[in-house]
Amino acid sequence: MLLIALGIGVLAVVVSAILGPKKASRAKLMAYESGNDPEGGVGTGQRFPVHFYLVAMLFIVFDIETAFFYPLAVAYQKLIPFAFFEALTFVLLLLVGYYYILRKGVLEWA
Amino acid sequence: MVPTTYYIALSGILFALGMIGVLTRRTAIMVFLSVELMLNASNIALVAFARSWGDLTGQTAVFIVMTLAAAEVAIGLAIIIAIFRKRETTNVDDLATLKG
Amino acid sequence: MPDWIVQLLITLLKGVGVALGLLTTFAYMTLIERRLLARMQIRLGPNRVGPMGLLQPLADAIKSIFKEDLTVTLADKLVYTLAPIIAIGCALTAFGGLPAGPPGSLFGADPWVYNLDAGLLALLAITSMGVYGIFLGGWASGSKYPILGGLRSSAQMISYELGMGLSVLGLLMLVGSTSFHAITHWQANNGWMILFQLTAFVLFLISSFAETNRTPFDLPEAEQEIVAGYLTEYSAIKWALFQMAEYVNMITASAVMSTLFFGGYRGPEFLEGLIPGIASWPYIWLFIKIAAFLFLFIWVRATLPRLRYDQLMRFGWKLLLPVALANTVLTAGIIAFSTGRLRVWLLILLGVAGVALLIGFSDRVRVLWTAPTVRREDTNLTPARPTGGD
Amino acid sequence: MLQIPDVALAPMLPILIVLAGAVASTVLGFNLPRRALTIINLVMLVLSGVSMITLWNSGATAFGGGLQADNAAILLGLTILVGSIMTLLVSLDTAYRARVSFPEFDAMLMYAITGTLLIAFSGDLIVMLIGLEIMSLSGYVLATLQASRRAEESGLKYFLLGAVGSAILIYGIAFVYGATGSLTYAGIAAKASGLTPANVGILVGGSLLLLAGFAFKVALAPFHQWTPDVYSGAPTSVSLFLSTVVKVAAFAGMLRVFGGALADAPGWSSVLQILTAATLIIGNTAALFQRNFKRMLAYSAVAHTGFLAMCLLGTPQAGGAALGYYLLVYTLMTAAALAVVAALQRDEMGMEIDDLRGLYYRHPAYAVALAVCLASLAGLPPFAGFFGKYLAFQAAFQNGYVWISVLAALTSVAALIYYLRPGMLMFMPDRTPAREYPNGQRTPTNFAVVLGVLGVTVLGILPNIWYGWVQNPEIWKFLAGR
Amino acid sequence: MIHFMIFLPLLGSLLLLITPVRWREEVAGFFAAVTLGLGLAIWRAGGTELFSVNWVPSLGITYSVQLDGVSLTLSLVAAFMTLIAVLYASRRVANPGTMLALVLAMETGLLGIFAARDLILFYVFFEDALLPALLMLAIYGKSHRMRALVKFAAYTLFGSLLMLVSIIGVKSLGGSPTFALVDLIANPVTGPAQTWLYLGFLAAMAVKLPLWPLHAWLPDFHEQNHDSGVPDLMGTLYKVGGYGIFRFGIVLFPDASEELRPILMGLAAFTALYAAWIAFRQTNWKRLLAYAGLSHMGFVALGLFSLNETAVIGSMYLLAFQNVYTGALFLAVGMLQERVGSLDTRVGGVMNQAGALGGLTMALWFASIAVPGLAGFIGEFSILLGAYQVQPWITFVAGLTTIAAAVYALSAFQTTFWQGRPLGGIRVADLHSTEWLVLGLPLAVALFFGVYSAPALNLIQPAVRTVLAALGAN
Repeated sequence: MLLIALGIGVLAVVVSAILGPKKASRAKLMAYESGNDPEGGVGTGQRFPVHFYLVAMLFIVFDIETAFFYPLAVAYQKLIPFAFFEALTFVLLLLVGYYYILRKGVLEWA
Repeated sequence: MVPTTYYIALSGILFALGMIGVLTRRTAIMVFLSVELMLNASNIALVAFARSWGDLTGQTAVFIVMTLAAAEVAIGLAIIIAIFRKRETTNVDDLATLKG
Repeated sequence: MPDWIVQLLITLLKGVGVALGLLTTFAYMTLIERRLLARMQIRLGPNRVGPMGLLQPLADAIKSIFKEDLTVTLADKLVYTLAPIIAIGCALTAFGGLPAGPPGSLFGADPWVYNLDAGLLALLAITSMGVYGIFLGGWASGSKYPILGGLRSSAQMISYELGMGLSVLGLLMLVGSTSFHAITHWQANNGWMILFQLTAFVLFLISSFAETNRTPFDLPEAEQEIVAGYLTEYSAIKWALFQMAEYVNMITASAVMSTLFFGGYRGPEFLEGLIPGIASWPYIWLFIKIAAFLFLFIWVRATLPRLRYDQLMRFGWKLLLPVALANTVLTAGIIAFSTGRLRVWLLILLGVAGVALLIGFSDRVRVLWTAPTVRREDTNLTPARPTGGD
Repeated sequence: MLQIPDVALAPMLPILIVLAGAVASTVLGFNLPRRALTIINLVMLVLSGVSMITLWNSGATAFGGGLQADNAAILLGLTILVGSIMTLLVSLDTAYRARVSFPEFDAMLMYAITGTLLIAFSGDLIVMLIGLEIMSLSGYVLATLQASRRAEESGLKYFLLGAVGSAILIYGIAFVYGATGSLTYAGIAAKASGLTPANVGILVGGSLLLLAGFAFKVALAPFHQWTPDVYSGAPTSVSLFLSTVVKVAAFAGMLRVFGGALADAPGWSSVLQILTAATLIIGNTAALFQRNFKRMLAYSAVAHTGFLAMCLLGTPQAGGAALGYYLLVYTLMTAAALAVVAALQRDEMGMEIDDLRGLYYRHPAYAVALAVCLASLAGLPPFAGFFGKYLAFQAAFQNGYVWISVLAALTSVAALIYYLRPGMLMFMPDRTPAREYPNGQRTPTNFAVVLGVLGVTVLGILPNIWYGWVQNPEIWKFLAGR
Repeated sequence: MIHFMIFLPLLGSLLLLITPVRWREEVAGFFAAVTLGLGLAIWRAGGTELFSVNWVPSLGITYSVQLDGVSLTLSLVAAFMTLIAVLYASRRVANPGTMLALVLAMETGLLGIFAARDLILFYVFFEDALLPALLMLAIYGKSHRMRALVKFAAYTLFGSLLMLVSIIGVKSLGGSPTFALVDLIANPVTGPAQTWLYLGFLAAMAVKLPLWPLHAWLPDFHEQNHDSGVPDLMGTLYKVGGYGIFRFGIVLFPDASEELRPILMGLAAFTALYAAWIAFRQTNWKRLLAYAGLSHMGFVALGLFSLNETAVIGSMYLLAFQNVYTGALFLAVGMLQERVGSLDTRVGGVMNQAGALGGLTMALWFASIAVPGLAGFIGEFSILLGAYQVQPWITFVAGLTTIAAAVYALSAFQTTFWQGRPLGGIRVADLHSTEWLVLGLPLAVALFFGVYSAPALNLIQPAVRTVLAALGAN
C-alpha cells in the first residue's frame, strides 16, 4: 500500500516535471519575502524559537507515556483491579511533571 | 521465518555504524544521533532474541529502552541547545575550556 | 500461478483501487466544498465547467499538472521534492487499513488492503508520519514564512496527537484490542461506542480537525499572518499533492471516527428489525458516515473563525490533554469497579460530564492558568560575581 | 498467561521515600525556598535510611525478584545515603554561590539518588538499567545546571560519553539476554553454566560489552577521559555527588552483575584486571601533574576506581566485603575533602594546589580535616583509607592476582606523593595574602566535614564498626538473589 | 602499664594542643619523663608478658604487644632521647608547642613499633611514626623541604607498601589464622615464595635501615630539617629497619635470610664504607652526620645479616646506642648553628670561645667512631668479631670503615673547632644550663654502657638467642 501511495506521488511529480513548461527566471525563483531580497537558506543556521524545542520534548515524553498506556489498555480487563492502581500511579507521576511544566510556563504562548 | 542470526547481524551492523559515527563525527548532534542508532541496534537484538527464546521479557525491555532513548533525546537536546545558543557551535573539538 | 502471487496481485489491485478512489473523492470533495461554502455564504460556487461545474476538478488536475513547477533557488532540492511525496504517501497509506465491510464481502476478497492486530496504533503512527512531509516541506523551502508555517503546523500536529492518542485509550480498555475488526464487532454487540465514550469522541473529533489543519485550526496556512505557511514556496503539482494529502487525511479521519465510534461498516442495529441483514450491508454504511463527517468538516469551516496560535496551543495542552487523561483514568476506574448496567450508565454520565466540562472551559481557555509564578531565584539568578551568603 | 506481579511495598519503601522527596521538591519548589526543600530532602533521606535498617535480614523481594532488599543492597544503600546526605549538606551552603540554587537542583539530586538506590536494590538487569539511566540523566542535568561555559561543557561531555556508555551497556544486556534467555540475575546465574558453545560466545561478548558500559560509568581507564573534565567543570557540590554517590551506585551495579549474575561466566575477569591495571597506572600518574586541587581530586577518584575494581577481582565473598567497606570509606573521605574545597573555594574552579600554602595558619580546623582526608585517601594508617586499601589488596591477592596487588602498591606510592604535596603545603607558613573565600565557614558544611573526618578516623581505628557488618560472606553469596 | 607507656605520649601531644602556651614545655617534659619512668619501671620488672587481644577479628588482626629484651632496650633509649629532645626543643625552638606535640606523637609511633608483636600492628605504627616526621619537616623545614619531603615519603611508602603486600602474602600463603607473630611462626611460608616475600619485607626495612641503594632520602631529610637537631634526632630514632629485620625478618623468613646472607652482608659492608667515604667529603654538619649514621647502620646491617649470635648482639647494641650519641651530636650541631649561624664545617676556632661545647662534642664523636671505653666500640667490635667468622673478606672491607670514620670525624671536627677563627666571626657563647644536660646525659649514658655493658647485654642476649634459635643452625 505504502509503495503504491508513494508511487502515485512520484508519478505525479515526474509527469508534471515532464509536461510542465520550464521558463525559470530569477524573480520567479526568488523566495517570497514580501518583496525584500530573501536571505538565509537551508541550513544557514536559522534560529527556531526555543519554545518549539520545548514542545517537541514534551511531545516525546507524553507520547512515550501514551505508548506505555496502549498495552495496558489492551490487557486492561484481564488485569483489573491491579492495572487500575498501576495506571493511577502512572498518571499521578505524569501529572507531577505536567504540573511542573505548567508552573514553569512552558505552555504559555505569548 | 528469518533465522535469528540475520537479525543479530543487522543489529551488529547498526551498532558498528553507530560506534563509527561516535568515534568519527565531531558535532555533538551527529554523535548523539549515532548513539540513538546504537540504542536501536540493541532494540533489534532484544526483539530478535526474545523471539528466538519465545518469551516476552525481551519485548518489554525494548519498551524500557525506547523510553530511555526518549529521555536521553529530551535532555541531550536541551544541553546541546543550551550550548549552541551560547557559542554558535556544537563541535566537540571547540569545547576546550576544560583542558588538562 | 502460485497462490502468493495471486494474493499479491489482489492486494495490489485493491491498493490501486483505494488510492484512485481516494483521489477522485478528493477531487470532487474540493468541488463540493466550494459549492457548499458558496451556498452557505449565499452565492454560487464554480458552475461553469461542465454541468454544475462537474468537470471543475478535472480542469484543476490538468492545470496543476501542466503548470510550471518552480523550485526556489534557496531550497534544498531533494527534500523540497520529497516532502509532498511523503505527505501524500502517508495520507493514502493510512486509509488502507480500514475495513469497509465484513470479511470476504469484496467479491470473495476482504474489503481492506492490509489488516494488522495493532490496526489503530498503525493508523495513528502512519498519520503522524505526515508531520514529516509538512515540516520538511517548510524547512526545505529555505525561506522565512514556510519555516514558520512548518514549525507551527508540526507543533500543532504533535500537540493534538497527544489528545488523539489519549482519547482512544478508554475505548481500547472497553474493547481490549486495537484491531478495527474487534472494535467493530464489539460495537455490533454492545452498541455504538459513542454512547460509552462521548468525551473521547469529542476529543478525537477536535484533534482530527487540528491534525488535518482544518479550520478552526488552519493556522499553518493563516494567510494574514504567514502568507500560505509551509505552502508558500510550492506551486503546481507539489502544491496539489499537499492539498491532496490534507483532504485525504480528512477522509481517513472521518473513516476512523465512524469506525471507532459509530459502528464502522455496520449500520445501526435497530434497523435489523425493519429489514433483516441491512445492518451488515458492506460499504454503504461506511460511505454514509464518511460523507456525514466530511459535511461536518465543511460546515465547521464555514462557521467557526480561526483560533489565535497561543489559544490553539493552550487549548491543546491545557484542556484537551488533562481532560483526555481524566477520561482515561475515570473510564478505567469505572471498568474496574462496576459491571453490567451500572457500568453503562456511569460511562454515559462520564461522557456527558466530560463534554460539559469541555464546553464550559473552551471559552475560558485563554485565561486558563496563565502567568507563571516568577520565583526569587529566577529573578536574581546569576549575580555578576558570586557573592557570599544568600 | 497474564499473572499479576507481586507488589510488596516493604522492599520498595526506601526508594519510594526518596522518590517522594524528589516529587515534593519538584512540586513544592514553586512555593517554598530552596533551603526548606533541602531540609525536607534531608529528612527524607534519613527516613529512608531508617526504613532500610528495619529491612535488615528480611531478605524481602518484590516483582518476582526484580527488586531485592537483601543485606547487600541495604549496606550499599546506606553508603549511598551517607554520600547523599553529605552532598545535600554542602549544597545547602554552596548552591547559591555556585549559582545553582534552583529547586530543580534538589529535585534532580533526589531523582538521581532514587536511581542509585534502584541499582543497589536491583535484582534484574532491566531494573538496574532503569536505575542507572535515572541516575545518569539526572547527573547530566546536574552537571549542566550552572549557567557557565565550564559547567555546560562538562555537562555535554558527560552526556555524550555517558550516553555512549549506556548504549554499549544496553547492547551488552541484549546479548546476555540472548545467551541466557533471562534478564533476572538469578536466571542468568542459573543458566550461565552449561550453555551451548555458541551461547557461551554470545555470553562472553555480552559480558564484555557490559563491562565496557560500566567502565564508562565508573571511569575505568581507558573510558575515564570524561572524569577530570566533568568533575572539575561541574559545581563542586555536584562533583562531590558525582564522584561519590554515583560511583558507589555504579560499583553496586557492577557487584550485582559481575559478582552475582555473571559470577561464573568466563572472560570478563581477565579483561577487568587489564582495565584495573591501566586505571591504576593512568589515574595515579596523571594526578601527579595536576596543578588544580579539584582536578587532582578528580584524577585521584579515577585512581581509587582502580582500587575499587581490585575488589571485584576477588571472589564475591571477599571482594564484596572489601568493596562494601572501601565504598563507605571512599565516600566519607572524598566527600569531606570536596566539602572543604567547596567551603574555601573562591569560584567553581576550586583552588590551585599552591593556594593551599599556609592554610593551617588561616583555617586550622579545615587544614587538619583536609590533611586527615588526604592521609586517608593516600592510605596511611590509622585512617580508614588504609584498611580499605588493605582489603582491596587482600581480595585481589587471595584470588591469585598478585601482580595487580604489587602494581597497586607501587602506584599508590605515586598516589602518596600527589596527596602529600597539598597536605604538606598546608602546614608551610607563608606571608602571602589568603587566597580562599573569606566567609565560607557554614554550619552544614562543617557538619559534613566533621562527619567525614570522624568517620574516617573512627573506622580507621576500629574498622569492625562497619566491617563487622560487611564481612559476613553470607551477605555476598546471593548477590544474584536466590 | 605497657599500654600506658605506648600511648601516654600521644595523649600528651593531644593535650598539648589545648594547653595554654605558657605551660606547653612543662607538660611535654612531664609526659616524656613519665614515659621514661614507666619504661624504667618495666625494666625493673624485667619486661612484660605478651599481651594480645583481637583488634579486627574478621581480618585476624590482633593488638598484641610485648616489651622484652631488645624491644625494651630500644624503647628505653627512644624514651630517653625523646626526653632529651623535648628538653632541648623547649629551650631552643621559638613557640615549640607544635614541635613538642609532634615529637611526642612520634614517640608513640616508635614505642609501638618496638612493642608490636603483630605484623599489621607493626605496619600501622610504622606509618604513624611517619606522619609526625613529615609534619616536622613540613612546618619547621628549610626552603627546599618539599623535595626532601617527597623523597622521604616516597622511599618510605615504596618500601612499606611492598611490605604490606608481602604481609598479606605471609598470612594467606602460610595460612595462619591471625597476623600475630606467634601464629605466623607457627605456620610459616616455605619454598621460593618465602624468598619473594622476604624481599618485599626487606624493601621496607632497607629503606628504614637505611641500606645502600635506598638511602638517598636520608641526607636531604637531615639537611632540610630544622636547625636545632631535634627532628633529626627523632629521625635517627626512626631508623628501625634493623629492629624490624631482627624481630620479624629473621624469624619469619629463616631460609630466605640464610639464602640471601652473602648478598646482604656485601650490601651492608658497602653501605658502611661508601657512607664513610661520602661523609668524608661533606662540608655540612647535618649531611656529615647523616652519612655517619648511615655508615653505622651499615655496621648494624652487617651484623644482622651475618646471623651470627655475637654479631647480632653487637648490632642490636649498636642500634640502640648509636641513637644516643648520633642524636646528641645532632643536638650539638644545633647548638653550634645557634651560635655561629651556619652548619658549615669550615667555621674555625669555636673551641677557644666555647670550650665546653667543643669538649662534649668531641667526646660524643669519640663514641661515634667507636673509641674503646665508649658504647659504640662494644657494638662495632662484636659485630666485626661475629661477622668475621661468617664472611671474612666482606667483614675486612667493612672494618676499613672504622679508619675512614676516624678520618672524616676528626677532620670535620678539627676544621670546625680548632682552625683559626675567620675575621668578623661573631662571639660565641658557651653552654647554658639546659644544654649541659642535653649533651651531658647522653654522653654519660654512652660512657656508662661503654665500660659496663652488662645491664644492656642481659636484656639483649637472651632475646637474640631465642631469635637465632629459630634458625636452628649457628
